[in-house]
Amino acid sequence: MENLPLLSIVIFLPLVGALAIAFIPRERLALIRGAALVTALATFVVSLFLLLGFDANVADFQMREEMEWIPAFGIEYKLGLDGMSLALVVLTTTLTWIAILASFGPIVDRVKEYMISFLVLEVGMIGVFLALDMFLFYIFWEIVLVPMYLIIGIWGGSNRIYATIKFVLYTLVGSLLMLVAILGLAFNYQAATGSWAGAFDYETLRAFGFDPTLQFFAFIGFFLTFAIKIPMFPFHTWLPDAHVEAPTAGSVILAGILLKLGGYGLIRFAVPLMPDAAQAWAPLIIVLSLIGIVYGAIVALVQPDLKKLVAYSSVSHMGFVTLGIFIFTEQGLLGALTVMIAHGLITGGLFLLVGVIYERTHDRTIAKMGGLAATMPVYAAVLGFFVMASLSLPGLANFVGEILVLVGAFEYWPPVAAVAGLAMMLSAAYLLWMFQRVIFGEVSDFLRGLGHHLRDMDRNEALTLAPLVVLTVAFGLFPGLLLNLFGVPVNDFLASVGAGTLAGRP
Amino acid sequence: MQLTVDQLLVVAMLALPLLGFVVTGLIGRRLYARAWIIAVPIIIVTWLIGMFIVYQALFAGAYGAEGLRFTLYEWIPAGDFSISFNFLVDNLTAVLLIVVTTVGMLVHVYSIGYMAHEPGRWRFFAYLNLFMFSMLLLVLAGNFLLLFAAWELVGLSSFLLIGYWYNRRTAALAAKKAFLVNRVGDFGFALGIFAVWTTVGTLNFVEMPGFGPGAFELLPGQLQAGAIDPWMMNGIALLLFMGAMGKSAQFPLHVWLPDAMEGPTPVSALIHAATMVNAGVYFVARSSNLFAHAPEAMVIVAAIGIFTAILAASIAFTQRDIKRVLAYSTLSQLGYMFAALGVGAFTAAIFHLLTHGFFKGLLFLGSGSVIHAVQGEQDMNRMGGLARRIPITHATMLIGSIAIAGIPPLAGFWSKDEILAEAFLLHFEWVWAIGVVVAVMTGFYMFRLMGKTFYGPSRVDPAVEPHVHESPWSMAGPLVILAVPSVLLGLAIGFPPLDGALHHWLEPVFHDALETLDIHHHEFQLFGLDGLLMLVGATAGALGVAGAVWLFGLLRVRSPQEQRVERLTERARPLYRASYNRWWFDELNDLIFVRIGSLFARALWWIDVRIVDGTVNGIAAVTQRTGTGIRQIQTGRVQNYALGIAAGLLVIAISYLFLAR
Amino acid sequence: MSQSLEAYLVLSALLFGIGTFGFLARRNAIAMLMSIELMLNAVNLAVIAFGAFTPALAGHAALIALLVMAVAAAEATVGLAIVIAIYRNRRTPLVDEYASMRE
Amino acid sequence: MIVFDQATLLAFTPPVLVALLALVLVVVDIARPARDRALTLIGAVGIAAIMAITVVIGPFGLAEAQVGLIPQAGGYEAFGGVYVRDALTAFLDLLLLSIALLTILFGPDYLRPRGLPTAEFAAMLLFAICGAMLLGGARDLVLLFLALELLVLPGYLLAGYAKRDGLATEGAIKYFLLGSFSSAIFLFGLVLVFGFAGTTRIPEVAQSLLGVSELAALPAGLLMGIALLTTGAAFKIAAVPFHYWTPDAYQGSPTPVTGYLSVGPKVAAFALLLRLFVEALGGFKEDWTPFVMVLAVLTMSVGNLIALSQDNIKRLLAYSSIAHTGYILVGLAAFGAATVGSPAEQAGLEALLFYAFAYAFMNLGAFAVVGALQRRPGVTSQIATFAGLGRRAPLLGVLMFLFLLSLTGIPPFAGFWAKWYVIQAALQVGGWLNVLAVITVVNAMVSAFYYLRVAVYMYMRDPAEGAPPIEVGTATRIGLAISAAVTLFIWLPPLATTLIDITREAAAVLIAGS
Amino acid sequence: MAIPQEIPLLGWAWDDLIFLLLGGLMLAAALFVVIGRDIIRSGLAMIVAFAALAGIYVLAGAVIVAAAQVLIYIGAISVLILFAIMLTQTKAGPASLVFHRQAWVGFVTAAVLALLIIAAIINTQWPGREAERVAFSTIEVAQLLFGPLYVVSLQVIGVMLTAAVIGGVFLAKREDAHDPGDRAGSSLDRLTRPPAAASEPGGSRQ
Repeated sequence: MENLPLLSIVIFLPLVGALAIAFIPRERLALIRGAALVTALATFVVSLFLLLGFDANVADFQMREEMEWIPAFGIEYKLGLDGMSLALVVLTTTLTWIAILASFGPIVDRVKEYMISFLVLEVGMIGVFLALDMFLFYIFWEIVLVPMYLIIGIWGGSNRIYATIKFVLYTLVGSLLMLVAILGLAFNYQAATGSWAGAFDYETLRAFGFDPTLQFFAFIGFFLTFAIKIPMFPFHTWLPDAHVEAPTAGSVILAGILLKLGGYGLIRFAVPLMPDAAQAWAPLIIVLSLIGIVYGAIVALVQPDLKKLVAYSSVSHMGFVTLGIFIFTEQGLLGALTVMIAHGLITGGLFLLVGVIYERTHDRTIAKMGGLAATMPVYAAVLGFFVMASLSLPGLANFVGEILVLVGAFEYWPPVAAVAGLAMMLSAAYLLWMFQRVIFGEVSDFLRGLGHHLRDMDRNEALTLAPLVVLTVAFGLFPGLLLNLFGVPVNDFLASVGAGTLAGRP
Repeated sequence: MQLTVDQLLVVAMLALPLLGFVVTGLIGRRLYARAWIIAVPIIIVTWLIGMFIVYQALFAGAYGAEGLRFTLYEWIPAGDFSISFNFLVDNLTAVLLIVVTTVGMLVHVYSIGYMAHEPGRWRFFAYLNLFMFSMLLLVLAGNFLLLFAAWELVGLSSFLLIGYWYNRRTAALAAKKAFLVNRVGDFGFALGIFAVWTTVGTLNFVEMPGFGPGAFELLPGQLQAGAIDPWMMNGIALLLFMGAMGKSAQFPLHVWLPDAMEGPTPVSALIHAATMVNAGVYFVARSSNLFAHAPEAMVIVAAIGIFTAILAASIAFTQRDIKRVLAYSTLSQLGYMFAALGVGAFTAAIFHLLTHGFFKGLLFLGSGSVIHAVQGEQDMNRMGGLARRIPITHATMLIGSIAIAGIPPLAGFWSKDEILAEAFLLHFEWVWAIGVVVAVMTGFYMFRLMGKTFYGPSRVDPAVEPHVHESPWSMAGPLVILAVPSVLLGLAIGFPPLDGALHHWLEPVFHDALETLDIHHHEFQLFGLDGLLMLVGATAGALGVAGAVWLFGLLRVRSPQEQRVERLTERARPLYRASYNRWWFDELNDLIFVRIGSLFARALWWIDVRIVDGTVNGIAAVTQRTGTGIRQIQTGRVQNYALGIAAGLLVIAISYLFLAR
Repeated sequence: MSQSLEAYLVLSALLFGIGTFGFLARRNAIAMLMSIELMLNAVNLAVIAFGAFTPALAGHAALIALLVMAVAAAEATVGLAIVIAIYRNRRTPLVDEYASMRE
Repeated sequence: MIVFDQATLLAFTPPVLVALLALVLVVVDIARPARDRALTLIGAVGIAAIMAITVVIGPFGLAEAQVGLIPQAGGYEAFGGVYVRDALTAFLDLLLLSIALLTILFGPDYLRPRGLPTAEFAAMLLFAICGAMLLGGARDLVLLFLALELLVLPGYLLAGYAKRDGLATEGAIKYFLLGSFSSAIFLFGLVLVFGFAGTTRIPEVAQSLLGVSELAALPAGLLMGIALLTTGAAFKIAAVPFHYWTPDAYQGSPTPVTGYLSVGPKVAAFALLLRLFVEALGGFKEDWTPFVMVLAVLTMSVGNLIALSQDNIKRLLAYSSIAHTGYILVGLAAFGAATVGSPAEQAGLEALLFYAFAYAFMNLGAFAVVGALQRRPGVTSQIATFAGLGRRAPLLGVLMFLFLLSLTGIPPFAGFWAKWYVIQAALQVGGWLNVLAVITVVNAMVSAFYYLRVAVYMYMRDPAEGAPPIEVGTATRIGLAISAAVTLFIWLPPLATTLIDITREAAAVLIAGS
Repeated sequence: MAIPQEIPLLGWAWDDLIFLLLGGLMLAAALFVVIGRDIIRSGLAMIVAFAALAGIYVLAGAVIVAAAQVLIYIGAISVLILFAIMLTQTKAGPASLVFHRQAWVGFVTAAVLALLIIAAIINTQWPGREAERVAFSTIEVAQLLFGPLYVVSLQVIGVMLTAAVIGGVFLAKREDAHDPGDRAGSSLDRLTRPPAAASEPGGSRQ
């Protein structure tokens, strides 16, 4: 157990599964689905082992794996785990098996490719969270793109091609600039030390201290990438399209994990590597975050489509993440991390629920819904739960995160918290508006026309949602489970920007 | 963690309703008619525990002056921002527990009968249990954030219960409105909490075992030390008060409460009269130490309170829906309480909270019984002459009405009088003056309600008329039980005036705040200013009652004078319309938030699609078009190509020759 | 004049220019091929000129000129084969009519 | 007189063997007609054998990773320096032989159904490769030119190989005419340089121009010569605005030939650039670097922009290959812009070589899939023929997707590493090269659009009604396996590190020579 | 009769006169090649240009090259081109279409190019040159020819010509219409088989 390369296993186990599935004849749907689920579950179990072996009090990366890769340029295969990555990895493994399970019903065409795509996607996502070599990180980062491109493009809705190409191109814009930034940092390190050794090593670079001008430009590259991924106003417009067109499970992963990649990148890489630039850019980013929070929420108010509504709500929620990061306070960052996890669970749940109704009606137009409480009471209850969770009801995970961000923001400058706090009202407004239209009222004619097709949630669907409910409650009542994990990374982060000094605090 | 028996009981008091909610929620559907079988007994047990705690606190004095303080576990361990599940059970809490557990228990019992014909009643009981949990958490909470959490949770249960009849559009809208308006208040509340934390670094109300001093102990010190200026203190107070305004439906956040009457009547009684809406009052009282250091904020509290009182009373004048009248009456009475808080009469506010909780609960349950009797009709124009048909309901409601009208010696008299008197004595003469007017109005609209409902000829739908009957004992019983405190509570704990049991209980709680405000206890002087004020108060109430009786009748003593009403209405047409249309607040809200808001949102969406996304798509289109343009150079003809190459050669040659070095 | 390197080179440049012009202006594939031959001859002339006035280069220049001729022959072979092949398909030697592929 | 010393023999062995192999194929075809399968086999095995021999000969003067068996620092000088077999030559030879091998493997599937013989195809190809290999090691301007002609002449013929096809011959004549024109221009430039330097031997040219390069104003005749050479070379690598022939020739040619044309002559032309501009004219790099930079920007931008609106896959890949030329030129620009003697100088050349390597495999792979789709005569090269490929031939679809991703520059595929190397080199130089690096990535982003468009057809559109099944011949399979393996696994440490070491060694040779 | 060293009146050396005459002839012929309307005459004019150039070579002392010029260019290439002209001559295309429409642009370009080259040449101090032109020594040439560089070069030329011939023959040879069975023949067969008379393999236009 001690000597097993657990991190590599958790990264590449899905790949093994994907390869195995590649050799299953495509007609054997049950076998393919089973194999995919078993792989995802196995990965999940391995990630739980990570949890067991992890010590939140060790102020360093754990379970490290280091191997020379391309010594000529100091590129290494280097993995490591801290509390932040651990939480996100477990979130990833959890959501992946949920997403795969949720796909059993809806996906009937090209199941084999679908499952392979999902497992490859998982490889990329986990890899991003565990890589400690900039190069390795970049590679995993880009790997994520490809399966998602296929998932949206092949199994998506009617306008899927536009959406998927937009998604890929938009993401590429940023990530390629990030590549330039990474290489720029690496080269500057090499030029200063005269050796390539360690030029891509995250820990080495973090301790290096780059020239402020270089930081300023390199930060743009990193920031754009992550801002697009999160997504941050005004780089968010790919998100509604991608979400609307993606299949349910795709949306779950997209909202649940992919957006988190951006937040993770900012916390892990953008700020610690370029702290001076981060300080310099912070005011602008804070303003953008605030715009995103309010703007996303307001636009969500008038969305006619369930998925678009949730998508814009993501823009708003993720604004809290960027806000929490760039106010550089302990509470802000803890809040940002908690929001990331909570948003993964809650928005994942919301997308699953939208998927449930879409399965039955093949429609997501809010105006056509109504009175589901009567016909699908369990559904109504679960939707109510996630709506409440999303509007940050106390006792559920999101509340803790948003409150912490707001506390941090207030500490930074009260008006910032005031503006961000508007989301409290606005999120309630759009979510309840949606809830009221969909769940309350008389059963709509459209739904009545569906007759018995409109059955309540089945066992599979309940099974996919149950863990999310449990975790949302657990992290709401005992946020310490999460927050204690984040202690070390948060300290590192704050130390990198000069703990306690609040950048540009008015 | 070792908990003492009392602590354990406090926890149990929270855990039991929560358990009830979860169990009823999960298996309730399979309980069919006996959906209450878990929920109601649990609440009865909770009530018993509550009573024990109250006994321990108020009568046995087991918790001392500072109350029972303990911590369950650390809830949010975010560095310096460490929030625990901690509880504070002092006398104020205990007083609140009396009304919360008692009315709560009675409403639960009442609901067994009231909801007997509802197919989905298991949901109702589940929600009620959830509410009880949230409300108890609210009064027991030992820090701001936990209180805030409970604050939101009662909002949630209120949302669920108002929207209980989900297929009614009005109910659904009312539920949403209630939640949203509350969120507006909570927005300020939350900011206030952050401000508290930022200034003193703790959110505990008071010093908790194992933790440092609490906010109420630190804030005055900070102020005196000059770490925060008075301006900021006022700001914090007002932000926190914003939360109270939302929850207690004070102007301009009062709009949700009347709509909330869409919920089942027991809900109106419990949540929207007796308990939840009092949370704001409770919270301000709890924060008396903070408010005392923010005198300007207190004036605003008083002003908003008394303004809400008269505004709501004016609307209650003309409403036809029996529950709406009661709802506006609730608003009005809450306004009294805030006025009291604002002037510094904390005890009076809590006193009124207590008495109001009982008699308003009684009135609501009574109205429920009326509605039950007339098969769901709520329009008073379609009632009348019900006094003989439903005697128990009538009798108890009459008691409630007298109580609220402020006729001695019933409960309402003592508490209301104390508020008015204190306002006058603390030199808030304007508050007193308006308060007296409101007292007149209160008597009037309550007896208008009585008259229209119970007296005179029957206007009940002929189809329903034969089926009018008294409610079952599960409903009538609670009415009778509630009538007792409505009559006696004032005498029991508020007599002698300013020196009753309640005053002794609460003295330690408000001691510091009163010190700060330089308010000192004085003996009640019957034959002095105090007596005079009391007389004015009682007279005012009686005047109102008399006016209403003159117009709308009373028992068989006097029959309603419909023409006179007509005439009066005609004479004050504009006022009548303003009152009847609730001063058009709903329309105003609709205009600002729904119409203009949605227009704004649509405009933003347009910007998002056309401009933000349009830029993205535009860049793509321009790129593509550039490509298509450049493509034209590839003509397919060799000579063109050759010419291009030669031209390129020329450019290169010229550059080399003339530009190099 | 004939004793000056520049004279030969200028002559060569003029020939090269004429060849270029022919290549740019003619439509007939074979005419273009001929233009290229002229250009190659211009090159040869330049080579010989350099050889004639630089003793160290003399031998090389002659051989280079010979090699260029051989290359020109090979090029002509290939070119004519292609011209014949396309003529068979298109029935015209005019290259500006070969524009099936464009943009 | 001539001394055939050991160095000369060893140095010349690979190109001579290639020419012999070509002749063998022709002779075998005459003796035993129409044995296409056998010819393919002989050709492939022969090339593989030559590759092995090349590896054995080396020289790879690597300290840590000795690949060649006969080490010879500085390389084998043949005939006193006419031709040299150094690390660069060896690297290029192996790359060119790989290209030849893959092309020969991909040929039959396309040629046989169209009644086109394998023998001439293979022979032409091998002659051209022989020329390319000679070009890679040429240390003499005369040999350089002759080798260049030996490279391009069979290329013209191959372009028109489907002689009954109007498009093929049209492409061929365009290619031929413009190619000859540019050859003449190039030759004139060469002669001017020759006249000025007074020698044809590249090291001597560099030597004799050394003093000139330090003058304040350069002699006009020499500059004119360089201008003509720049134009000629730019044409050969198909840099914008000298690229016009590329799309038409690529589209018209038989698909395997297109594949070859897109990599073989390009790699060889870059070898020419290295030998000529880096070795011979390295002293003038300040003068030619601005042109390289401008050409690089123009080339990648125009190539990508036009590719955006192409509906013909071969044309699309043609424009894409133009764009890739632009990326490769960034490496040369990095060399040019770097201060003399700085490590960035070498990094630029390494990047160039690495890119060429990666590009060759992925691009050939892509063309192989296009060719496989066109096995049945009459299948057009419209992108629409890719519709539903993911369903019709899943494996082929996956491979094409892989090549497309690699061409886009998505990690961990070969194309990504190539771009990384180039950008890295550019950033090492800094200054204007930073701008160039950013332009490069912006272009890579633009290119994603059209590569993904193909993928959209493959996976997100349904196949046309009654689309026939796709069969892939054994040779093609082997070829695809090789190119896919390199594209996919280039990052594996033994492969990647060896490759990087070899490119470093090759670049070091050039730096030492310049 | 002794020819005067210099041309009377003009004071030019004879060489100069011949150089001018030959150069003028060559340029004129070349110009005719590129502007002549009749392509056959253009071909003939090209022979004249080549011949004049051969004369210039002689003048420059490169007799061997001149001989080769006559043999290769006039003897082989020109004849080849003339044959090709014959083969591809259709019902003479409209004379006005000898040049395409952008010919004048081509003219300007070519003229500027030539002027640039001339300017460059004149402004250059060519190193290592003698005032007198030197005679090409045949022996030296022969020695060089067997030197290392040209041995390789000749072999390359050999390979190149082989390739050109093999490929050229394949391409230029007329084949039967589409018939996969056609492949049955070997390269040699294809070289020797008489061209099919009737059917013309039309290009498969896409």
